[in-house]
Amino acid sequence: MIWQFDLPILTLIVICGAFAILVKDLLGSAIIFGAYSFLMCLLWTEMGAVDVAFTEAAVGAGVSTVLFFAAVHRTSREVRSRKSGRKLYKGLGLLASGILGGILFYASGDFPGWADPASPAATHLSPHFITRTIAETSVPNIVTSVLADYRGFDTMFETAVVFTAGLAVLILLRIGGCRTAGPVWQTAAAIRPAYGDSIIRFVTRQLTPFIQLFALYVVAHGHHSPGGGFQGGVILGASFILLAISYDLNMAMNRINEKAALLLANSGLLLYAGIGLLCLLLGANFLDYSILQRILPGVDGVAARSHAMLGVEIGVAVTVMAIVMLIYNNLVSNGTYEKGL
Amino acid sequence: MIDYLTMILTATGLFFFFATTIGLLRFPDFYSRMHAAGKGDTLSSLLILSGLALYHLHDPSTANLLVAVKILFILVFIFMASPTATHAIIDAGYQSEVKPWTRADDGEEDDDLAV
Amino acid sequence: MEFLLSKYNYWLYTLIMMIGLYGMLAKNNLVKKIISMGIFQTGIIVFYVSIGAKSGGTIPIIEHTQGGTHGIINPANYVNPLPHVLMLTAIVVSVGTLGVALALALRLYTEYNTLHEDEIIERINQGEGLSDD
Amino acid sequence: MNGFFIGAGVILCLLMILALYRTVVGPTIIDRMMGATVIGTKTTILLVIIGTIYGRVEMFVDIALAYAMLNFIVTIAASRYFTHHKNITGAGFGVFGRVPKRRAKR
Repeated sequence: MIWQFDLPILTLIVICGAFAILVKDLLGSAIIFGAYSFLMCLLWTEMGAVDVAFTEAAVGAGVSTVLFFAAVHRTSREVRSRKSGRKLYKGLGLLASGILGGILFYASGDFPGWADPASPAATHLSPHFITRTIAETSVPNIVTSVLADYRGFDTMFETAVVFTAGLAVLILLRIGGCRTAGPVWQTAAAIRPAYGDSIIRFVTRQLTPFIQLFALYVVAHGHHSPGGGFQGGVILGASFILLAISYDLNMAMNRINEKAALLLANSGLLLYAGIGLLCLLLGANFLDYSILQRILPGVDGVAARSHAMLGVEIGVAVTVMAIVMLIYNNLVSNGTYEKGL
Repeated sequence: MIDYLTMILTATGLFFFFATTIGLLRFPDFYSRMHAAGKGDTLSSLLILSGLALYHLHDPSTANLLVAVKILFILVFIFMASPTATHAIIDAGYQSEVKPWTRADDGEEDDDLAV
Repeated sequence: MEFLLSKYNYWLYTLIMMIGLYGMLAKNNLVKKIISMGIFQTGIIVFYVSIGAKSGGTIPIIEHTQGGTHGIINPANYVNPLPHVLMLTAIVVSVGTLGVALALALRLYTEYNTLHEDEIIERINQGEGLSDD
Repeated sequence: MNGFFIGAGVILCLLMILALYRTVVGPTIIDRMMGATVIGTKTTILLVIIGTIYGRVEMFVDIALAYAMLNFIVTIAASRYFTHHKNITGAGFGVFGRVPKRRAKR
């Protein structure tokens, strides 16, 4: 960690957080929240948490902000305060956050000093992973090896949670959607038919292949540098979102439509679980990759773990990409897939 | 030698960042503010990133060369993306039918940015 | 002074969490509440990540140079990777929860034509919306 | 040389505080967007500088590149919003959403 950067960035973050709540305009709120995520990513990089920072850069700063824009596009920007009981809610909020803050301020006296190398968290379990990762899995990035191998079971259900979230969005907006009933959300005149900005289209067209190539690199190179399935998947999804934004929704939906996206989401999760089941079939525990040396030619147990991790990361990437696209497409069109942002 | 070159490039870039920020704070309407932000940002990013790329050519090994090339990728990306983003924002303002600021707006009527 | 320097960051994280909790409880607008939830979430995440920080430690990727790959690895040289893994998955789940939360808000907007909590409750009490779906 | 980079980084952080003023105060929503874009560019640079200070810049360049890409996507998305809705001042609701009157200078 670099202590010189710590205080200015934290101050910026607190200001951003406070104003994201105070500003009386949802779009402004979303933009300030995006800046908040940018700064958060910077803070984590400075603390040495590169993988977390990468994920935040992709998820928090990139996709979340676009999702907020999509939701605000379909609803309204206006923020009104309560008609009655305003003081009560404010008082209750202040009271609850004051109690939380008081307890945590009081407890912070017992926390280990910041960045203390002898703190309990740094002395018991983590040295095991730091020293054994290379010998056991031959993957230099400890975060990737813990994520995809030592805690592989957990990551599988993490992917399942993302998948479930995609399904929930689909059920809420598309299947149970109320395209016929309910008030009209927007007058048709407010939407311009086609927005032909050739500069943005041209640049997007030139840049999209490189963004996708970079995403594939992030997925494949996650063993040796920050990155991996989640980050690469989100960037891949974001590249399709970019297409959908700069052209229209149909452009992206023609590339990967709803059926294909759902198939991809399923197959990614199945690839992950399938690698685990393969280990089970070969006679080892679920997701115990080293047994895969029997079917991978010319590979010993250590390298088999490394290769299996790559397969798992690809599964994660495919699922995350499809789900991010599905969520965006449904939010921006309110489940109709007719017009995008 | 390369160290000094890096220092000069970075310092110039920081100066332009400073100028960008001053422009962002002081200019009267958002067209001129975006003018400062778009141009200054791109230029100072180019300067600082090329300085850093040079710094990594310090001892030219393959790994360092790769790092310098990757930094150049960022540079090229910013060089393409930043003007496009500037154009998009300005276009958004233009489509929202915001009138540009003129000297007359600074008089007693002071209704610049009136939509 | 020593105490202040080693603890100030915890206080700032607590401040972030307090901002988030206040927003979740006191704000009227649903999207504002979702943003507050994100702020609360990142407050907790940054607390966890800061537990993993080590002064004098580098990023948790084993270096190829200095014989790191085959030589003896000193754990004190690397930042604690375990909080990073936990929080990485938390961030990824957060995009899922964000999507579902926004979809719910959108659905409520379609039903009641407002994003504000008190108006939605008012309209539910009047018996509007969600009639025959 | 590390001292120089740390100094440059701290200066960038301070400049970010100034740009944050434009982001939180406005007056129009496009000013906020502009401030966020400027903060994003500065952050990209700062990531590379932090990598240089850590001495392992090859790990940080990927993050900076991804960052630049997503910053671009967010900016395009926000600007596309206005081609549909056309209301950059937020129609005068709220304390921080209104257009302030400018004082006469001369």
